[in-house]
Amino acid sequence: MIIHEYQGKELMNEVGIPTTKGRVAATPAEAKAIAAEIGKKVAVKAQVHIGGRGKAGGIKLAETPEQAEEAAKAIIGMDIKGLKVNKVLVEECIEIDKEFYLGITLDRDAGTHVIMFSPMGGVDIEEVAVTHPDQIFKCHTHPWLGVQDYEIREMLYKTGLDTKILKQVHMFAKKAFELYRKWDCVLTEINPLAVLKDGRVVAADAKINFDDNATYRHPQLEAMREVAEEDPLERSAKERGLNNYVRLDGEVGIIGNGAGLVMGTLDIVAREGGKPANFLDVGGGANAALVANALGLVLSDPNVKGVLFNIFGGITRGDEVANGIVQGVKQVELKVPLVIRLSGTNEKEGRAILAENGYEVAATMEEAAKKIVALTR
Amino acid sequence: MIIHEYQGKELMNEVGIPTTKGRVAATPAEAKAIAAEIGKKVAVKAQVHIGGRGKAGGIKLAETPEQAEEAAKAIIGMDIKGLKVNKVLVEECIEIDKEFYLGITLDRDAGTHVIMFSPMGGVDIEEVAVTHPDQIFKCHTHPWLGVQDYEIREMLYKTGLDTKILKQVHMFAKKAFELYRKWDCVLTEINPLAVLKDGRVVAADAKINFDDNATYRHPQLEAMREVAEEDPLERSAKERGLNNYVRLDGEVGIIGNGAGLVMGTLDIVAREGGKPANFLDVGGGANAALVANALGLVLSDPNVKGVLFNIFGGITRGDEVANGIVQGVKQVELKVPLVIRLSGTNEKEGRAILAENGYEVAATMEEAAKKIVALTR
Amino acid sequence: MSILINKNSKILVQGITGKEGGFHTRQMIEYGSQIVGGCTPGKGGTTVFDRPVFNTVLEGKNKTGADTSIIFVPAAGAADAVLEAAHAGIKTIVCITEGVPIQDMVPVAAEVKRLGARLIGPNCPGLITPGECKLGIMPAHIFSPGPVGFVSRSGTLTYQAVDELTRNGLGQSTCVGIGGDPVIGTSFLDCVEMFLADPATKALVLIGEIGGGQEEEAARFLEGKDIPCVAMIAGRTAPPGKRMGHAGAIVSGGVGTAQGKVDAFMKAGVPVLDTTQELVAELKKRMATAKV
Amino acid sequence: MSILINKNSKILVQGITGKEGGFHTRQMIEYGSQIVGGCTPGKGGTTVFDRPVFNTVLEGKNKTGADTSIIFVPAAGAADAVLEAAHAGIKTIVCITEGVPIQDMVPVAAEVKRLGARLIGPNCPGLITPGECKLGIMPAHIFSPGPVGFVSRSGTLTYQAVDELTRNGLGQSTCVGIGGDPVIGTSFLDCVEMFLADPATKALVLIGEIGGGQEEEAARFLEGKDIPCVAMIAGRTAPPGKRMGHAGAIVSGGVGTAQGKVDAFMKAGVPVLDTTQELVAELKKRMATAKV
Repeated sequence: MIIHEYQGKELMNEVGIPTTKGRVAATPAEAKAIAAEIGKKVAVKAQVHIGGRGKAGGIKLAETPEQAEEAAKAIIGMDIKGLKVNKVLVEECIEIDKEFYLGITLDRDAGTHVIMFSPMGGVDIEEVAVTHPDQIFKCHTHPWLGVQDYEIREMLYKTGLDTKILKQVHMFAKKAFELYRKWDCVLTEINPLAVLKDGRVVAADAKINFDDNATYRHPQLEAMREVAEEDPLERSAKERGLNNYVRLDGEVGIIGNGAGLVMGTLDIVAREGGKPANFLDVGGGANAALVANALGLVLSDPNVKGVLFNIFGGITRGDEVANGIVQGVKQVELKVPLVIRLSGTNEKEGRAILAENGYEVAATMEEAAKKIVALTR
Repeated sequence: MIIHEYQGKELMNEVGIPTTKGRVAATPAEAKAIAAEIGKKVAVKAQVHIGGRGKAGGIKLAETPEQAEEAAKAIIGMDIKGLKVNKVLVEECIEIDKEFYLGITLDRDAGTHVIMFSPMGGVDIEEVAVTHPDQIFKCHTHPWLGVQDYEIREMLYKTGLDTKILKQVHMFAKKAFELYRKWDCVLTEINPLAVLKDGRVVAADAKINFDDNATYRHPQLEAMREVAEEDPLERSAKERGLNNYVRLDGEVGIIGNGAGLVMGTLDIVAREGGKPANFLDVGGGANAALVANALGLVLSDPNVKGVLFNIFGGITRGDEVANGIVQGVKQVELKVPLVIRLSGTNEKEGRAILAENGYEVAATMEEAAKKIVALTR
Repeated sequence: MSILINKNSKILVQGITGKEGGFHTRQMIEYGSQIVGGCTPGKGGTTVFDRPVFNTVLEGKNKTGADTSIIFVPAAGAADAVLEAAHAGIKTIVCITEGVPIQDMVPVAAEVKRLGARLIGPNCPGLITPGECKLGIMPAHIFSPGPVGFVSRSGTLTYQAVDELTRNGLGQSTCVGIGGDPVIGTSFLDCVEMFLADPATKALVLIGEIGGGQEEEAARFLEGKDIPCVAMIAGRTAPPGKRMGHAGAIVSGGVGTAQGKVDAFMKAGVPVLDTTQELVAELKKRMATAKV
Repeated sequence: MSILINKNSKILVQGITGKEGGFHTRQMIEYGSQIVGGCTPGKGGTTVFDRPVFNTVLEGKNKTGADTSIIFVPAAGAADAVLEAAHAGIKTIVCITEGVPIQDMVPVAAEVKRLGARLIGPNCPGLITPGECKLGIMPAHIFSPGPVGFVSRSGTLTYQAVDELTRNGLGQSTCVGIGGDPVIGTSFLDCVEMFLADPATKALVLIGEIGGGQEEEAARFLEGKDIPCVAMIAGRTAPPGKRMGHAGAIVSGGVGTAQGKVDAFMKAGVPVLDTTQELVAELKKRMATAKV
């Protein structure tokens, strides 16, 4: 789960991380009022779950409350890479002296969380990682004890930066890790961590992602979820209990069980010349109702010209899947071709149910992929 | 640092541990109001930092708000083992079906915290530990990871109690440990953990002690410190920055540096036939001001008939101690004999200062002990 | 021979009284796996399929001599179940459960390693030594005994490939599904090392996925080794993750892309195939050349 | 010979730029201890008494080859300093700092043990191998080289007893003040075992205190050993703790009283004396009988 910059900054303030001063506005009038309250030049920033908003015109500066109102009017309702902007963050315009980067995420190869710092922060940080890898400093946190002060120091003193600044950065790193742990994050990122001309150090941006497997421990997160601007199909997927749906831009609907198998299916459909419309993993042990839901979801995508079911059952049982398909088709009007591949646990029972209902089952995954690509071309 | 039962119950409620319903009252009128609010038979319990309040008449039952008022009138102001009662806890009178014991403290030999549970809780738990050691179940918590659910289960399923009850006890143990960790406790104790006739399980008492070395992390604790009922000399010690003072009931004032040396001094004074008036360790690196404070404190005890200084300097420097003694004597009227033993770091300098000011220094600890016992007999 | 499990493995099922636990216990027993008991707190003293149920793993281990366990408990309790097994002295622990929070697994995976136990998973299909012992949720009928060691990060893609192997007459020594979660107990490299030390394993199939660097690690280890080996990488056409900020890209330092993995395998002389059909055909060819 | 430290120990001082750290660094240098540098975050690149100061222990260790450290940092940072030293590969770590929160030390003491490092303290005076190396805050002039191994939980009572030993012509191999805190890195037993393995140590003095069971543990170990040994227990007349609830009494199971410790030592043939004078007199007698 992801949240907006303004929500991330609220969580940061809660653990004591100073951020740029500001508040969120849903209307131009609110933006004006906040700008008046701040009482100086402000930045009006689109709150949208996608990068590159600056280049898309989603950030505007305003000298006066009236200008802030105008800016908000221009940004709210704007379409940025297919997402509609519903809110803007109005915050003090800052004069940046230096831009650092601070990020925390899991290092899967190390099996623990890693804090990363760079004195060369800002928009081009990924490029810095490639061109100046020696300017990315890492601190692998203790797997049992969590981050220790000495670990942060060992990272920071390698930068050669001034001690006074480092003591401040240390505090940011420690508190950001506290936030990361407390909220079961998979990402906590401050870029830029800005040293201002007036000497303050603040989080000028805030990007926080949560571990979807752990949101049950944080019921407060539900209130922070802003469904209005999510992709309607992805939202619909969640409502149907399908947590592993990603919309893509092709025309072959794909449903399978297991991330690997679904990825493999995407790969083979692509190789045969088709373009997948989505990634949808119904997971292990899917029952008929969920399978029916999955079918309904994929068919509700207007781009879909055909659906490929690829099931190889382990926990998932063939008969449940077959029943789900039959059920799902009954609930919608099936206007596109359906190709089914079904193997594994209770394969015979599943095939029998499908045969009874007049569906054919492809012998292999390759055959199924070829068939659906031919049918949707 | 210790807190009262009512404060302990507040902290327990905060982490979700259910306790007997009730509130604290400082006046009989308040007690009456609380009893009326509870609306049934109540218990009025003295809030005092000492055990055995029940036997001393510090707990009374009351059928009506008027009786509760009467009971509070009797208890507030009462003297229990030398401590004055200032507040009472008025709480619902509970009908107990079973009494368990739950306690968490450090097991210094194991080097980690231990959760202890007994199905034979109640006032005689220490006797149970001696007569039925097999009825004390222990769970040594993981030194790095903190207590794990399986550790609690391994402890609880040994009791043979009913699973439904154990699941509730599990919750108490887990939350009590959360409280213990969160507040840097050295003791969290629920005795009895009461199974009521109406089926509820509640903490019917709450005893919480904090690690004095960690109170700096918990500024909220300061507000919970009730100095009014502490021993006035012990309170005065804290105000003077002397954290290792314990008042005893003899007449030989003892000041030394290092817990071991002070204990050794107590031992030898006792062996020579004297009775120590206090234990006072000025700690490592005491400066002159602190030593002067220590002398002032010990002399302010009306029982003290003489003072023995026993200093063997490591961090503590002899000249600082000597200056402190000289300074301390200037600040008070010295009416009792003073025996000084001074060795270790800057011993020569210290002895010179004392000689200049007309004090004699005993050659050995044994000689010093003999001298002060003779002078105070 | 085989790795990790065989017909002598004595298995406890953690969560044996649950729906999935019960279903797969029956299937494992039918396969011939030596299930010696199960654990469910509060159900101690009962039996499931004539096997005793215990309240704790420690009790179960002490009373049955189990050395292996398989975990079907819900996600919120899975990390605790893993640690319980490791502390009780279980040596091989398979965690089937999916959806375990990352922050639960980070300390637990490290602690299990410290205790010298072997964790497979979580979020994995388990492992199987065909003809001897099934410790997982895979459909048994697609497996057959033979010389191919098999490691995979994906459950269902494993079935797909194993099915293909068996149809082509290539049996398996042991098949391990190491799981697709970001933090898992046993890596590709761990399995490859064990397979190379196993006399019964004469060829290898590796099924990887995009993300992380364990395929690369295993590939580097395989440089210069002369065992017939083929690989597949799922997710070559998957869109780059939309939501990982810069940190994901920086932490990996460019490692984890499909192309990077393909390059690493190619460098080690391990061909990377597009489909399971091609994978098995290539392996067959290589095994014939190597005369195994 | 000696235990833990000698003239070759290469020492880093953690907190060298502080008041106490600086004072005792000078004293250690004057004694002849090989202080190779110090650490204070932010003071890297400066020097103290001509020794280089580093920002981190890791850097200090890498640049000086230090194998030993002594910690003078304030209580709030002491546990972190211990862990920093252990993770940097320092083998013997002395933590002088008093007032370290218990919950900081529980995980750190366990982790240091796991890493194979030796922690002495916290809240201790340190240790000294007379004539070779002083790694602590004890007044050096009371010590003298010789055959007596010395372990104590109390700082100042140690000085008292050592002073007595030296005045009576009994020098010391190594004197260790293990510290009085509830959680410490090195126990009585650890030291006794090391002393028994040290050819230069021919007699033992043990200074205990009430509370905990480590004196009893050491006493049990000494049963049947024939090294001349005497003990003292401070706190025999101390009032029982007012504030520990029932838990303190239950957890100890009756262990930790002065009488219990005396009984344990007596059972092992180790006399427990009342004063340091009597202690040294008795040791002298026993050493004469044993002809050491």
